[in-house]
Amino acid sequence: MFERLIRWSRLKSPWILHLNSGACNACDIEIVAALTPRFDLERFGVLLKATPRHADIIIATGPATRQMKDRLIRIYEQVPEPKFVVAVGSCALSGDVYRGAYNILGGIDQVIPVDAYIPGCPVRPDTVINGVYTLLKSLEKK
Amino acid sequence: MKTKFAAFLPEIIRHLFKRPATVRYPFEKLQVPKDFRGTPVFDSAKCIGCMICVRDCPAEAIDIIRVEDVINPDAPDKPKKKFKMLLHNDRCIHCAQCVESCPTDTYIMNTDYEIAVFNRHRLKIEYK
Amino acid sequence: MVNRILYEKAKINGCNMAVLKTLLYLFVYPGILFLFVYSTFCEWVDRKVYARLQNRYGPLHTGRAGILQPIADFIKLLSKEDIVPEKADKGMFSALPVFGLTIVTLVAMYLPLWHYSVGTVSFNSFPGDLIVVAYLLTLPTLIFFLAGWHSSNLFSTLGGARVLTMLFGYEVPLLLAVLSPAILADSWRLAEIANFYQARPLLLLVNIIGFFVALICLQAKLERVPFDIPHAETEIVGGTFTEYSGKKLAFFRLMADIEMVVGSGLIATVFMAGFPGGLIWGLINFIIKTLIIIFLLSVMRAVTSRIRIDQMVNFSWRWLAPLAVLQLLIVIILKGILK
Amino acid sequence: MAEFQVPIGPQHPALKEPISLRMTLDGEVIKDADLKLGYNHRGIEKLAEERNYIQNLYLTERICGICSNSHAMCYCQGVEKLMELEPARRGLFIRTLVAELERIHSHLLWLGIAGHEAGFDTFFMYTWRDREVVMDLLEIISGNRVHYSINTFGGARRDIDDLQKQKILDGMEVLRNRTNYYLNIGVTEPTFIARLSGVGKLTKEQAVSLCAVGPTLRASGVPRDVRKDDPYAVYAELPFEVCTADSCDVLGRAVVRIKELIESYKMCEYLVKNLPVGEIKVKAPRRVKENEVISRYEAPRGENMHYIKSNGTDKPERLKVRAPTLANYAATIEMLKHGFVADIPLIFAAIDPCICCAERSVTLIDSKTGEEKRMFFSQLRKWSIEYYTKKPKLTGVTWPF
Amino acid sequence: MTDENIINKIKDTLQSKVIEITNPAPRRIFVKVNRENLLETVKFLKEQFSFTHLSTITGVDKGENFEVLYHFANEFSVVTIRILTPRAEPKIPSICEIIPGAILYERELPDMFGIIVENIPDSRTLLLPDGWPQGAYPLRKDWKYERPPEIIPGEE
Repeated sequence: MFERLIRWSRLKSPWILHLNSGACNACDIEIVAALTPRFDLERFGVLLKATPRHADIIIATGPATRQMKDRLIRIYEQVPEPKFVVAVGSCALSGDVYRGAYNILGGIDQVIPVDAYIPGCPVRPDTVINGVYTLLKSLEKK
Repeated sequence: MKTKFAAFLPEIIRHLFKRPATVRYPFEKLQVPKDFRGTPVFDSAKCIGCMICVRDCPAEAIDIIRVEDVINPDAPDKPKKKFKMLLHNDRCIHCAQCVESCPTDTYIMNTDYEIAVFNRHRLKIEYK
Repeated sequence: MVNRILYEKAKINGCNMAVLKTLLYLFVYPGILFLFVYSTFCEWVDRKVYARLQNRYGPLHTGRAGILQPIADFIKLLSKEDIVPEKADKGMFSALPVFGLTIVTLVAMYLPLWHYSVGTVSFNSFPGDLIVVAYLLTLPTLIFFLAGWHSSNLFSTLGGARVLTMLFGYEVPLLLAVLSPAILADSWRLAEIANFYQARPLLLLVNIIGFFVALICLQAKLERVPFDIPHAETEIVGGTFTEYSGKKLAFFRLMADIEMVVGSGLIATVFMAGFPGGLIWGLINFIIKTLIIIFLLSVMRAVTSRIRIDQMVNFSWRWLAPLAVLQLLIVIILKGILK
Repeated sequence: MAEFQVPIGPQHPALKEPISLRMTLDGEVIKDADLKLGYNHRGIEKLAEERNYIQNLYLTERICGICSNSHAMCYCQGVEKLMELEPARRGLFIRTLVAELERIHSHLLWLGIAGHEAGFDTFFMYTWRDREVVMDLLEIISGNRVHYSINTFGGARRDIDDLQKQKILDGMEVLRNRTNYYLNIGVTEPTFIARLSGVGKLTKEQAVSLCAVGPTLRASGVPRDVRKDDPYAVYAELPFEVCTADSCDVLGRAVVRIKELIESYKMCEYLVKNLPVGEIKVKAPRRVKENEVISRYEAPRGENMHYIKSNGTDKPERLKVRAPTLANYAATIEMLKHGFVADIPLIFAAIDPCICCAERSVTLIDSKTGEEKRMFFSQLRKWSIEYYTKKPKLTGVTWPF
Repeated sequence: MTDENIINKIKDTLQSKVIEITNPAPRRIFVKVNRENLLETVKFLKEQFSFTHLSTITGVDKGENFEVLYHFANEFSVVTIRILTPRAEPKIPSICEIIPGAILYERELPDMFGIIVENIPDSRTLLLPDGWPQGAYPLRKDWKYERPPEIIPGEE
């Protein structure tokens, strides 16, 4: 009973932290667009939080750049448990067009563990909603 | 410039009685335009293995692999070359350059865009 | 009704029941349970109105029309990992949210929610409780400052500094604005002020300037746009709460919500003639009046942009304080005429 | 009063992209600013040397997500010059149309971000809602919301039919009404004005000497615009004016952008109504003779410059990209000085930073910073106590009622 | 003011200091000078034609030499000053005194090519991530980057 209540609350109130590590900005603006009136992620209780301490889900965009690696890990550690990482956009998945550039390490999953992948270049706001929604749905079943 | 206190007030109050601009997204699918660039789809019957798509793909998303040849019923001595394509959808940038580069119209773009997964291996699509 | 019966019984049974009554006061109505439910409801109203003003839906899928959203947030935060930063002062860091919650709940006790008339007042009403409420309402601000201070994070510290700087700005106008109806009513007791205006509703119009001054000051006290300077997220990340997470953050959010209820309750008591009509009608009155104020606060949040700290202090001293003094003058002159 | 440093970034809510700003503060007043980039540096210029011309078209497009067409079109024009190719006229019109639509989307986005940085979320929500109109138009034209990929060597990749034309005209009408509303009413909101005016001063002389570009330069009263000075595509025959403002502050930059929006609507309508008939593209060769070219383009943020050197193969010898944001950094540091902490995001946003553009290969630190001064927490506490005993600083900013 | 005007004036004033001057396209002028005459040319351009806007500085690896191009722009045209500096001794003078905005672009050269900019106001390493190996200059043609293998987490 108590467990179910907690799980329900977690599903209904996912607060996100947006983390950019060398993305081209397209996914970032599309994530912000997902919060604006047309898509309005707040319907699902999603709030965009400024500090990692308040967040539940890290939405990571962009390939992990060399300079950003340590910061990525630090920010990941600052988020209190339970935490999830969603890689958004093709570059966060694999490095995309920047594959083979000397200053990137590949996708986000080369640095921190990733729970869900949302491909797209850039990701459409509705795909972001869909991705977060499927992540939450799958957690519900567990 | 003259300033008015709470200049936005009339507009904002008007919106209180207006239907929000929000779409009912996850419950009702959105319409995408007909030539939306979704995921590339490969037709192995048309592929001649020229590899132009592999060379032009900006994201190394396409692998064309030669599989065993099939017997051509018209000319049994010349087996028809057969290729399969491995699409790394985690790398694909959906630019549709492969559609444009291909000399034999092997590729078309579908309109799928909701392809979120939990395992990156799932994004590898094999077209035979 | 249960309370009512218990109250009657308590009268008969004497002091044993008085203890029970006090416990009910503290924990059920108007204590923690009621405040928890009502403040989360108010947060939902605020978020929903704010979203609708922005042409969005706001919370929608948590309970009916998202009404359970603040509760879901609260429970989720309770269940999250609780991190105390290494550098922070651990005792203070952990104690502050509880202190804050206690203080705002205490203030709620003084609101004349339960007063049928001046004759039958509740256990905690006494002459001069207006001053106590005004004083206690200053403490949450101090708690925010200390919270920022003891996080020993640069952004928190900066946020804490801004909290105090802002306090200098709005506290005096707020006090002046709240005092003028009291002067007209010739009492420092919330219940008596409310009663005075219930008898003479037309006199409420006299305090209209004070009402708006108090409303703006309340917005500043609650640290909402345009006065959300202490936790302006685009400037100093989370401000005072940057380092807080889990349970402590949940308590702080609850505290801010209760503060909103209490603040609007105070304004409703002083400027809108309190909550007459006994237990049930008093409750309905309370809900309607506070919701009106919360709606006004939400609209204010939607139509303005954040101002800078210097502009805020400037604004308070140049406009709010003189307006509050003007209100005071009007009241004093009117009182002379009435006599 | 002692000074202390506040690091902003690399992960900071005001900046959607990683950048590290180190502010030396005196109370709430910024004494000095120091920028450290490199968090977004990916090494695109090296990568471009390993890719062929067609792949580079998509790579340049992904230098930046907001001005994606700018880089791709700038690169595309350069390569066409190298190939000695005359692009199809209809293709040029479509390209220019997409470029102007992109300017509209970028400026609307900027207006919203400025509102958001100033804590005016309602304004942010409204402009972004209106921006969806132009996003839809771009999507029906190109098939993607952000990376349009409309450019190809020799013209445009996709054609426009009559239905799309009508949709564009309708969309422009809606947007024009909204923009006029923002120009007439939106910018009279006093709290908003109070936040924007007088912030981030950059005089005409400073702007010129620090090589600022785009709306940042034009808001300082310098009418410099590549579209007029060095017309490319079909800009030579388009009716438009270069918008300037003389207030030299963030408000001026906002006004310049709103005026440019109205000019862009005019241009889009002209382009749609006068779209010539014919092919949309001509065939392009794969290999390019040895040569070098400079291509300029007026991106929404300012002048965009590509230097391309070819060596006779199907890969470029060198591709140098100068994004407008980089040109504006020096000016930004100048603007930040003597501002308030509260103004950092606004000033920084006022140049419409696109860090990903600027950082495809460069990192920068302000030269004037001198040695760093750090404070321990105890000192900070002491400083803060001192700070409260004094009255908060008031500057000449008045409450504009 | 047309391209010919500018070209003629440059030729008249600088005379033999100009090695080569070309005009491959309208509004594009390439002026080749010696490394020693760079400052003089920049100053001349700034004073005579108000070429105060330095668009960017490009470095190109040409094997034996590094080519450095200074792109100046004004309302009329783009003038590019081209200088060569030998690979063995890559040194160029800083133009920051004349054009303060050049500092950003001059930063790029030492990091990307290992070109030493003399008299640069701030010579801190600025490009590239912390802990980048010494002597690795990404944009030199002889520098190659080995891509590390990619490990995809999770089971197939």
